[in-house]
Amino acid sequence: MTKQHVTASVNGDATEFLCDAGDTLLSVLRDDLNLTGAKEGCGSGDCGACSVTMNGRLVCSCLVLAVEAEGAEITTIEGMAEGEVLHPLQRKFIEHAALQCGICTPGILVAAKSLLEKNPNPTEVEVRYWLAGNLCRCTGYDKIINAVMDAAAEMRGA
Amino acid sequence: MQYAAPETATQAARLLAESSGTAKVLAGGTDILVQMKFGAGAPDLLVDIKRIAGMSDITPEDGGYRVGAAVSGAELGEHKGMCALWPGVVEAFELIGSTQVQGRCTLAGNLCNASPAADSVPAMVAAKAVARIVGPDGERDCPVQEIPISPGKTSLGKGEFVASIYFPARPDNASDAYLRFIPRTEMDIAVCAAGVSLTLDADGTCIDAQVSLGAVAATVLLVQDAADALIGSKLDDAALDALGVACSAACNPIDDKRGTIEFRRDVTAVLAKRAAKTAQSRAQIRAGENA
Amino acid sequence: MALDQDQKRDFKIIGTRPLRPDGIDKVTGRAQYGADQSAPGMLWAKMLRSPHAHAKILSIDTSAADALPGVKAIITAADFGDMRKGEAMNVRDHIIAKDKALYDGHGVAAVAATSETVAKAALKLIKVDYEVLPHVTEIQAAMDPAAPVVNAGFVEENAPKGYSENVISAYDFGHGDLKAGFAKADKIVSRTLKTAATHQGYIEPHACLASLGADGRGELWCCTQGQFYIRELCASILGIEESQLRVTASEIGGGFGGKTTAFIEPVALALSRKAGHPVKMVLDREEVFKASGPTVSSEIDVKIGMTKDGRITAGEAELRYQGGAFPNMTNWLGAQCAFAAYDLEAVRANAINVLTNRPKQAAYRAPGAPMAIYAVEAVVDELCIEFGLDPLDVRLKNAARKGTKASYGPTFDDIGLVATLEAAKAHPHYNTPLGENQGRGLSCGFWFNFGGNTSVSMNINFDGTVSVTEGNPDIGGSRASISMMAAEELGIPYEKVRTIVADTNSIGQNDVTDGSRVTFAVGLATIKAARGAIKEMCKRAAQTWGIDEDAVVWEDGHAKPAGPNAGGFEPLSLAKIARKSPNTGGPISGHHEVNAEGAGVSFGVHLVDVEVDKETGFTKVLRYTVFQDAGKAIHPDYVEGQMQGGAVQGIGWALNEEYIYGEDGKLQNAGFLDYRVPVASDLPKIDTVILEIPNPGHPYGVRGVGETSIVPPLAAISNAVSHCIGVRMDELPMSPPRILKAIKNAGD
Amino acid sequence: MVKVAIWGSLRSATDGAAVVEVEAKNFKEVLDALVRDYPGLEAQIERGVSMAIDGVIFKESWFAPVKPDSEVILMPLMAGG
Repeated sequence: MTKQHVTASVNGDATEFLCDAGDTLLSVLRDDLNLTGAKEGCGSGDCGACSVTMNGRLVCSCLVLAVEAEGAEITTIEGMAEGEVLHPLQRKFIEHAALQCGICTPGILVAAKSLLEKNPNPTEVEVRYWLAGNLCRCTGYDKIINAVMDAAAEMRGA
Repeated sequence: MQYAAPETATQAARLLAESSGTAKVLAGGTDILVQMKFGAGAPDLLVDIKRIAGMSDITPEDGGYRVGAAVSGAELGEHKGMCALWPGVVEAFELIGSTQVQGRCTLAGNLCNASPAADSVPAMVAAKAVARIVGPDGERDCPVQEIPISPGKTSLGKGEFVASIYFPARPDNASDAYLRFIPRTEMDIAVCAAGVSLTLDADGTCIDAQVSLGAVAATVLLVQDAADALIGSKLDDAALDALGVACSAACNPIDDKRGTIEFRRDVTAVLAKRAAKTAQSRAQIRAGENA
Repeated sequence: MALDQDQKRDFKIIGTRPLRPDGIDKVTGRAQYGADQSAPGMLWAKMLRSPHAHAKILSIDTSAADALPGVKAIITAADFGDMRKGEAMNVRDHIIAKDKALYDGHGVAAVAATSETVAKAALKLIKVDYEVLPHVTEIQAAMDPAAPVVNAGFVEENAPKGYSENVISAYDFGHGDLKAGFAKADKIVSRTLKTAATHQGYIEPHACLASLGADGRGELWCCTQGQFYIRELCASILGIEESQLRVTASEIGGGFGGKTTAFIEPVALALSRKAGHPVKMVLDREEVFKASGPTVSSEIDVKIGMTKDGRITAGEAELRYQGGAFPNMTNWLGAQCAFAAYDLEAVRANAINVLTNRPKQAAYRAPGAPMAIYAVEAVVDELCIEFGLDPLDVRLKNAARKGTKASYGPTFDDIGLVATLEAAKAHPHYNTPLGENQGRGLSCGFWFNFGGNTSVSMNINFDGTVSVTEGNPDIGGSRASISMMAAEELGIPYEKVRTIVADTNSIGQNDVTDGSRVTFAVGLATIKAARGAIKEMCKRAAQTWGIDEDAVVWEDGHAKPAGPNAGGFEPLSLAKIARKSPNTGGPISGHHEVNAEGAGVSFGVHLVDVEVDKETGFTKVLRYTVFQDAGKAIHPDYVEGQMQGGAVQGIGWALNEEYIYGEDGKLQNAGFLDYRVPVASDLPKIDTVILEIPNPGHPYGVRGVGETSIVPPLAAISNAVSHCIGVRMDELPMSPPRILKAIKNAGD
Repeated sequence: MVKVAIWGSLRSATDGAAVVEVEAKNFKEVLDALVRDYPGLEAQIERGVSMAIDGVIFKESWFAPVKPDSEVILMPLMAGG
């Protein structure tokens, strides 16, 4: 089996890796680049735990082949905080107790950040629909929605 | 599995044609990667068409739009022209999967996956959309409706792939709508679905209509009796009832884990009626805006 | 010991909402879950699974797979030795099929290879010769005397006669004269209600990293609700000594009862031992659905008699639960819970346990209770409608309270049901008018809550901070709650305490994180450990001052002379005592070991408004309020979180979640696409009202809160839908085809 | 003597009695006495039983005290999720 060579930007860093043609971006992130923040909850695009952005678009990294990342800009949960300064969404998730087990949290944060970049002032309903592809089994979503709304308000300077 | 990312459509067609094993086209990958993991396994060759010029473009053409085979749901939803001209197609496409899936899924992929429950296909069929197919022998155009022939199977020949889908121009007082039924609010496969595209005359009478149904037969149905029920009417209750009866009669559904035959027959009629009303109201608004 | 003699009611930290200690790790992706660790030289394990629901395994040929480059070990059931009958043997036999495959997805062989790809390729090379047997996946079919026998040898001496060998036991509870009770009723309603099997649906699939040497020494990293129980199971199944196997619980990505037992760990350890390498094993989602531990499906006959003024005169239920191919305790727990919310003179509930060709059920949040209480609460609701009575008034009239002889036997001490019902009645939600096509429903809920074996140790560090070591995985913020209780008792700031979850060799034995026991039992042990440390610190202060130990008291984090007679010494803070501890006798610590009893039961009431689209059968949940007795809410955010999360799991159970088996005995919906858990856009806000009726068995009054919240949604939503459409729904989930059919049938 | 309540499906071992009296001062002595006086209960006691004593459920604590006037209820082994 011949490995494919891929060059991509991951969280702003130029990154090279070798992969099999059938490897998913998720498996390369986790097993080769040691970025284990993205989780495999389903492997079929139904749970959102592996959410990352690719060239600015929110995607499930389990539904992207690693070879497709050639030349792409990938951002993961590990790229969200700046050094020791948390992103407002991260801070609000802790403040609002928007996580219990936390396994869905990285994916939800990546998805929520993507929403607020596109729509800084979403309604609660818009947040719920945007995040419909991110399953959380612990919280009933209530505190997650509160945290996203509060972070959005803070980021707008409201 | 071999992976190839050719830069021209001709190369892609040649790779597909010359492959001795199973060869598949990769656009958004939202179906094929799931099949690779949980279904049939990996094909021998995967041809990624996203590096071919034009595949991610939405181009005005003769008053309509040509949508490249790699345009994602998110991109189409951000296109003001398509949203104004074919809102039913855009809403059908945007119903597929999550926000994450929208970042990747494509109309061409939804079409060529040939699922009877594909959301965008009934809307495209009602829109009389035409697929441009590239193959080893060059290009050809084919009505979208003729591409899926049975669950998982298409009419595409060896080496052929859909490169773009054309949505034609339409009069100002015309519009479309798509509705599907799912048990949750998101993330499900359609249990049944209806797309309605119609054109009104100046006094609001329906003069042209297409009604398509999804997930109630092996392929998407285009129901002439249902269209006839609308044509000549102002979508009064009698016309809508006739539409519902025609849709239920046209269904040939199955019982499965997602729904029953009876449920699909009944709810398809409900959806068709609701979609027709939405299409009518959109056409009226659009006519008003363009007047 | 049930009554804590030193109850504390005046709190500084308890009841506040500090930030959780694992917050930053979990929002940055740094937290390490089951699949997130790797080891040098690590192999990947995959399992070959039966495609048949029931089949004799005639032979397994692994030679071609063995020959595949990169394959390092292959095991089958033959690699495990003989063992004593009991739960560990059942766990093993559920993981890997012995003589026959008992369900679709039953493990048959496992491979460890240098990559996941090679391991998967090897599975395809293993040849299994099956003789397919007739299968049975549904309760009625399995009970039929002519049914194929799923798994022989489990019939108990009290099993009901006249059925197949799949009917293995009966457990009945109750008291009073049913006949006399029903004779007093103005109306009796009898009904059979059904619920589908559901799955806990934790987002993290089972995962572990195992390393076991030929000398029987091993390390296991895994996502589990109980590292000690995993150690016990693995040691027993592999024939190694518990002391030699260190099990470390990873961060856990949800459990809800489903991670209280083993599904992969013994296999990974066996492969590691055979291959001589560490082995990582991670299930995919399809395997999780097919081969972990969903809950039971049920059929429940309920008969309730009521007078026209709303007094329940008698209640009777027969519960038939199937929980797969092995025995379970869910059935009797269900029978005990069915009527727990009511003060009844005559009551009986009998649980029948039925084996089927499905995976072995595991606990799921208040196991057995949701379906039993659903059935009872639906029939009570029907009687309320019959007599035109307010459903909350009827429940208040019949509510269990202090002194009630519970339907499962004991007499209740202080319980919060009446207060919870009264809170619901006074809430604006109950009094808001409904719109067209809308219905309102309510239900009571109950769970016992458990205590159990618990061990906590606490170090007073030289710098004046405190380290707490406990042994229960933190499944919903418990490290925060435990730190809060330690800080409260010691009188120091919350930030000065750090609580960690230790591996099996670093702390005494702890039961599984189950039965909503952690905040209660670990909290209790933490408080007692702190009291031990305080006693020592008072002693050090007394020695420092040269006064009697009895003359020192502990207040606000300081040792103080007990009174003017003790002497005029400056109080010594915890930090000062700690700093001088090398001079005063060495390190100071506290610890407590207990098999904690006295867990207080918890009642809840849920109120829900729904809207049904009568043309499609689609149900939208419009408004939802949870009322629950928490005893004392340590960290209210996480109490609310338990109430909200349980409610939403119950909503899923009521409306859409179900295991669907085909005629071929295969699971049809082994993925999140068609096993439909609620998504964010399906739901309204879940409002919460916490009641605090202290548990007399805990120093701060804590009751477990994790489980009760999944119990009421089933009936609350069923009742709401039934009111809305004017037809009694009697089967869950109330998927749109079922609702539409009920509407149509009523119209015909 | 202590009165011990026996659940329904076990009463075949107690000649139908819902309550039996045994001489015992704690959880373990209750079980020992039950096995001695009603051998038909042994199979279930081996599988596991818990006991509610004066309203408090004891899962397995042998030395939980039982008074002559205690309310004692035999229960199947209790565990949760």
